[in-house]
Amino acid sequence: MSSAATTAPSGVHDHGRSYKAEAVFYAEIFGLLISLTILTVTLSYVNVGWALDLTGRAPNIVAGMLVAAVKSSLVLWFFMHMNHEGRLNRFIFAFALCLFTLAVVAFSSDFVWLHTYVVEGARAAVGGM
Amino acid sequence: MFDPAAQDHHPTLSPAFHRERRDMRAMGMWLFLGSEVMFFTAFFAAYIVARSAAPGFVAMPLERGFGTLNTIVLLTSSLTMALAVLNSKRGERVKTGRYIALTFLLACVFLVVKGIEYAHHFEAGDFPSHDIFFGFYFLLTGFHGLHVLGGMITLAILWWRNRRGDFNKDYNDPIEIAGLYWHFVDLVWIFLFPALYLL
Amino acid sequence: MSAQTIDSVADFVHPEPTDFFHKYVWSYDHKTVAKQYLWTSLIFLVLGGFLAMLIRWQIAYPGAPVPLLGALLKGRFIFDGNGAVSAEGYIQLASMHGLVMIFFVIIPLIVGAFGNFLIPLHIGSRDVAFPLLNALSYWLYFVAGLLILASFLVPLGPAASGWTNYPPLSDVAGANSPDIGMNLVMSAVFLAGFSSIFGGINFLVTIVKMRAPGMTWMRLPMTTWAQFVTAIFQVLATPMLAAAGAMLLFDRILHTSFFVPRGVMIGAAAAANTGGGYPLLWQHVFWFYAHPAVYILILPSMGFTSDILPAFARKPIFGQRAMIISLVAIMGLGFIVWGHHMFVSGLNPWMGMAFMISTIFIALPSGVKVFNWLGTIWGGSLRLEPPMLYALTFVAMFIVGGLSGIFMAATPVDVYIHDTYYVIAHFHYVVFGATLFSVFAATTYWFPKMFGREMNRTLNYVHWALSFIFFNLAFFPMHFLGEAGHMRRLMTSTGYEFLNPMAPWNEFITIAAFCLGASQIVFAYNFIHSVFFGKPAQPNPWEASTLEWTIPVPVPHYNYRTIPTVYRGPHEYSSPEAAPADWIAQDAPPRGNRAAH
Amino acid sequence: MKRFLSFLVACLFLPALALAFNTHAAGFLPPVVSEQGRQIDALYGHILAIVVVIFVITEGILIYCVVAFRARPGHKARFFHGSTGVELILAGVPAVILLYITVVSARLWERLRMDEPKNAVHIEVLAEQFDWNFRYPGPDAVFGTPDDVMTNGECAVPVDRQVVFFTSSKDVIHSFFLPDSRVKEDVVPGLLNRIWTKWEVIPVWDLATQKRVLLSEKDFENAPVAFSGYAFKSKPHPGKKWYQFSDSARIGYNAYYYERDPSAKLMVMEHDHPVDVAPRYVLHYFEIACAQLCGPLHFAMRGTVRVLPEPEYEAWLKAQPKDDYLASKWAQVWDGVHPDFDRAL
Repeated sequence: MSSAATTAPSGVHDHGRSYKAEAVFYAEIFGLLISLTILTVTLSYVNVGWALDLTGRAPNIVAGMLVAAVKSSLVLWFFMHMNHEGRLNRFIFAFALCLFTLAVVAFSSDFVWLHTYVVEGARAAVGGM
Repeated sequence: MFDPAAQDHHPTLSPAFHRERRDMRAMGMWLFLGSEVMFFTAFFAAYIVARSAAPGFVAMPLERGFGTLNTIVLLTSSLTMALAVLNSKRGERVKTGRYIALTFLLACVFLVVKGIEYAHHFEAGDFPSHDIFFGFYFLLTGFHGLHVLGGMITLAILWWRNRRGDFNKDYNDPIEIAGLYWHFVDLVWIFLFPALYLL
Repeated sequence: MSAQTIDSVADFVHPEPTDFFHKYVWSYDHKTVAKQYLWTSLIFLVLGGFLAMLIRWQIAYPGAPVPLLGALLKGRFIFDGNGAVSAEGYIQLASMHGLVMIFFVIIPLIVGAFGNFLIPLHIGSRDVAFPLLNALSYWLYFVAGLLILASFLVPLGPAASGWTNYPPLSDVAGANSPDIGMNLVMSAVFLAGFSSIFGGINFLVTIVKMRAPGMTWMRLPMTTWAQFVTAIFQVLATPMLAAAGAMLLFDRILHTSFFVPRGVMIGAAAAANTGGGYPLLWQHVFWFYAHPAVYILILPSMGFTSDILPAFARKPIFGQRAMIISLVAIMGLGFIVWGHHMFVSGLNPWMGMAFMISTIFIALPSGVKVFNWLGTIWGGSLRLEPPMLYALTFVAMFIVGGLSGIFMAATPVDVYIHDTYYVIAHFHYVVFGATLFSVFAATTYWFPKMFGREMNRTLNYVHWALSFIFFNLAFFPMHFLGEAGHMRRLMTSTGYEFLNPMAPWNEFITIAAFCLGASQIVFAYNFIHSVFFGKPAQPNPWEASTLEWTIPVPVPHYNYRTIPTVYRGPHEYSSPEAAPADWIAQDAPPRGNRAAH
Repeated sequence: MKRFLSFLVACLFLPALALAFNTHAAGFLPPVVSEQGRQIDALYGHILAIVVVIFVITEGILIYCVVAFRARPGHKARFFHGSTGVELILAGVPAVILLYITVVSARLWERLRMDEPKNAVHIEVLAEQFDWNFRYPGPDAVFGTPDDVMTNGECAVPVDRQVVFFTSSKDVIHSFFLPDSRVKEDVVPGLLNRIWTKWEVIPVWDLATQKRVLLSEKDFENAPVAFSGYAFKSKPHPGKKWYQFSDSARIGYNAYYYERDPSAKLMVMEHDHPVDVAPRYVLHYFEIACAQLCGPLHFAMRGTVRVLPEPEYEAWLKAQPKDDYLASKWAQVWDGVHPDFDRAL
C-alpha cells in the first residue's frame, strides 16, 4: 500500500523519496533545530565577544539574531517547502522581509541620531551643565 | 461540454482542479504570511527602537527555562505538523489525524506554559503598565499567543474534517496550508525567544 | 442527470442563489459584494460630506449656531449650549471627516466596489479566487462601519486627535481625548484594515492565477494593473496600521507606554502611563502605512482613467509599457517616502534630506502618467460623453494636485507650509478633484453594465459643470490660505492677527463648499432614480473593447458562458484590423488584414 | 454644439485661474522678517514659477486636445501606441527639473537645520496644553538656577542676534510656529528640539494708520516710539488668569491694547524721565502659533515675541516679575524629570 502511496499523483513536490526517507529527513531537520536552540541558550550565558575582549551586549545580540536567522531559514526552506514553491511566492516573502529590514533600519536610525545629537549636543551647547 | 447555467450542487472535482486550487490557496497563504511579517515588523521595529535609543531601558530578567521549553515544544509541533502534511499527501488518514492531534496537544502545552509565566509575572507585579519592557513583552507574546490560538482552532477543525474523511490523496491542501501557517507561527517565536528572553 | 465533472478552476461556479437572503445579504458573487460595498460607501460619503459642511460652517462663522441642526441638538453631540459647534466638537468633526472619508468611503469605493466588480470581468474569470473571503472582507468592513457610527453616540464623542491620531494626545487619558469613542474608532480602523488586507490577497491571487487564456500581462486592462499594484500596497502596508492601532489600544487600555515618554503631565496630574516610550515612533509606523494608503486612494482612479480615456478618444493608450513601468515605480518608491510627513516633527535632518530626494523622485512616475494621458487624447476623436468629461477633469485636477505636491517635497518650503491649508488644498485636489471625479467617471461608464439601466445624460452634464466650478472655487483659495500660514484644524482663526485678512477667504470657501455639497444632490438623485427607473441599457453602449462589454446585461451569475480567449490589447480602437468599425473586442478572433498586437 | 460650448467655457476658467494664481499668490505671504524666511520665500517663488509654467502648458495641451480632436463627422482618430523616444523625453525633462529643485532645496535645508549658530541667545520653551512658557538662563547663563527669568505667553528677543529655542512639551505634541520668520518645529514631549532664527526688524504699531510697521534697528533709534506701561507687563490684568478660554480677555487682549481712547495720555520715556513728545508708534510684537493639533483649544494657543534693541531687551529681562507658579511648572516638568537635558526618551 505504501508503495502506491509514494507515487501520489497530486504530490506536487513529491520528489519520489519514500515516505520513510521523508520522515527521517524531517527528523534530521528537527534535530538540527533543537541543537541550534540549545546553542543560542548557552550563548546567552557567555560573553560572546571575549575573543575580541569586547564588553557590552552587541556581540551577543548579533550572535542571537544570526542563530535565529539560521533556524528560521531552515524551517522556511524545508518545513514550509519553500524549495518547491514557485518564484512568485518566494518573491512575495522576500519583498516582505526587505520591508522588514527597511522599517527596522529607518526607524532606529532616526532615534539613535537623536540620542547622540540631542543629549550630548544640548549639554555642549549650553556650557556643559 | 461544461454548461455553467446547469450547475448542480455536487459537481465532481478532478485532481487537476485540486492541484490548481492548491496553488491558488498556497499563494493566498504566502500573501497572508507576508502581511503577518509586516504586522510583526512594526512590533519588532518598535522593540528594537526602544532598546537602542531609550537610556532608561532595562531588559528585565525573564524565566529562560520556560522560554526554552516553549521553543522546544513549538519546534516539535512544527515537526508533527510537517509529518501530518506528509501523511495527508500519502492519503494515510489515520496517521494524519494522529499527528494533527499531537500538534494540537503541543500547542496546548505551549499556551499552558505561557499561562504559568504570565501568572508568575502578575504575582511579581510586572504588569504591562509597570515598565516599558513588560509592555513589549506582553504585546509580543500576547499577539503571538493569539496566533497560536487561531492555529489551534484551525487544527481542531481540520482534525474533525479529517476524521470525517474529507481528505484524500488528491484533495489535502487545507492541511498543507494550515501547515504553512503553523510553521510561520513557529518562525515568529524563533525570533521572539532570543529577542525577549536571551539578549 | 449526470454530475458535471469540473477540471479547471475557471469553470467552478457557486450555485446561483435564489432566496433574497443569499442573493443580496450573504452572497459569494463578486458582483453582489461590489454593490454592497458601493451602497455602504455611498452612505458613508454622505455622512463624510455632511461632517465637512459642519466644519466649513464653524470656520466661516465661528460661534454662530448651526442653522437647522444647532437648535435641534443643543448641548448634545458636537454642539455646545447655544447650538454652535463646541471646541471638542470641532476637533471630533475634523478627525471623523478624515477617518470616514479615507477608510470608509474612498478605499471601499474604488477598491471594494469597482475592484470587485471589474477585476473578474476584465480578466475573463467567473469570480474572484476566494469568494468566501470576499464576503468576509465586506462584512468586516460593515462591522467596522457600525463601530464608527456607534462612536458618534458614545458620551464623550468619537476620536478627537485628527485622522492621524498622534500620541500623546490620542494616547494619554485626560489629554482631552474622548475615552470610549477613541477606542471604538481605533478598533473600527483595526477591523477595516483587515478587511482591506483580505481584499488585497483575494485580488492578487485572482489577477495572477485566474486570467483567461491569451490574457497576457501586457493585454491586461489598465484598471486591473492599477488594482494589482494597489492590492500589493494593501497586503504589505495595512498590517503596519493594524500593529500601530494595537499598540495604541494597549497604551489606552492597559496603560502601557509605547508612545508616552517619561514625565508627561496633563495639567497638574501625571499621566497614568509610566513613560519610556516615544511619540515619534507612532508617526513612523503610522506613516509607513499611511503613505502607501494615499497611493491606494489614487492608483485605482488612475486605472479607471487609463481605460476610459482611450474608450472615448477612440485611440489606444499612449505608451502602455511606460504606464505599467511607472505603476511599478510608484509601488517601489511608495514604501520609502513616508518621512516627508515628518520633516518638521523632530525627524533627524539627514533623514529629512533622504526622504526629500525619494519624495521628489516619486513625482516622476506621476508626471509620466499625466503626459501619457495627454498623449492618449492627442490625435484621438474625442466623444465628450459624461464619463469622458469626468475623466478629463481627473487629469486636469491631478495636474494641479501633483504640482502643489512638489512644494511640500522641497523640505525648506514644507517647513513653512506644513500643517497649513496648503496641505489641505493639495490632498483635496488629489482626493476630491482626482479620485472622486474618476469615481463619477467610473460610475457613469460602468453603470449600464452594473445595473442594466442608463443614467440621465443631461443631469450628468449639469452635475459635472456644477461640481467642476464649485470644486475649484472651494479648494483653490485654500492655496492662498496656506500661503498666509493659516494652520489646519483651527476652530477659528480670529485669535491670530496675522490671519485676520484671511477671514473673507474662509467665508468664500464655505459658501463654495455648501454649493458643492448641494450640487451633489443632482448626482445622488440621478444615480438612485436610474438604478430603479432608468432606461434599459444595451450590452455595449460605449462601443468599448474590453471583455466586460462582450457579455449580456444584466450580467449573468456565471459571467461568461464560455471563458473567452484573448487575442489583443484592451484598447485596440480604430486599428487597421478593426477596418470598417473603429473598435474590436479583445476576444474577437484575429482578422487576416493585420497581425494581432 | 451646445455640449461642446459649455465645456469650452468651463475650460477657459482654468487659464484664468492660472493667471489669478500667479498674480495673487505672491500677495498672501506675510512680510518676512528673518534671513531664513527670505531664503524660503525665494525658494517658494522659484518653485511657484516653474510650477505655473508646467501648469499652463499641460492644461493648455489638455484644452487644445479637447477642442482640436473632438469627434466630428469626417474626423478619424489616428492609431498609434506611442514611441519610446517621446517617453524618454517625457520622463527626462521633468527629471532634470526635479533634480534642479532637489539640489536647491538640499542646500537650503542644510543651512536651515544643520549648522546651529554659536554664542546665540538661548531660550527654553515649554509648551503645555494651550500656552507657551519661556525661560531665560538669566545673568549666570545657566538654566535651572534661581536667577532664571520665566514668562508665560510672551517672550522678548534682541534684534539682529541669533536666538536658539530649546523646545519641549509638558503633555502633548505642539508645534512652535513663527509665521513671520517662516520657522516651524514640532514640540515633542520627552524630546528637546532646537530651532533658531534671527529677527532683523522691530515691529511697532503706527497709531495714526492703525497698522503694523517694521522698523530696522537704525530707524527705531530716532523714531518717536512710546514705551507704554503695558509693553512690559506680561499679563494686563494681574488678578485674572487670562488664558482660560471662557474668559475672552485673552482674545480681546490685543483689542484692549489698541482701542485705548485717544484721550488717555501715553507716557513717553527718555531713559528714565518722561518727555512730552507726541508718540507715533507703540511697541508691537510678532505672533507665535501652534501648528499641531494639541486638543480642543488648539486654536487659542497663541504667544507673542517682542523684538527689542539690546538695551531695552536687558531692561525687559530685569523688569520681569518673579512668578512662583511659573517656577513650579518648570521645576515639576523640566528640571524634575529631565535634569541635564537628558530628554532623549
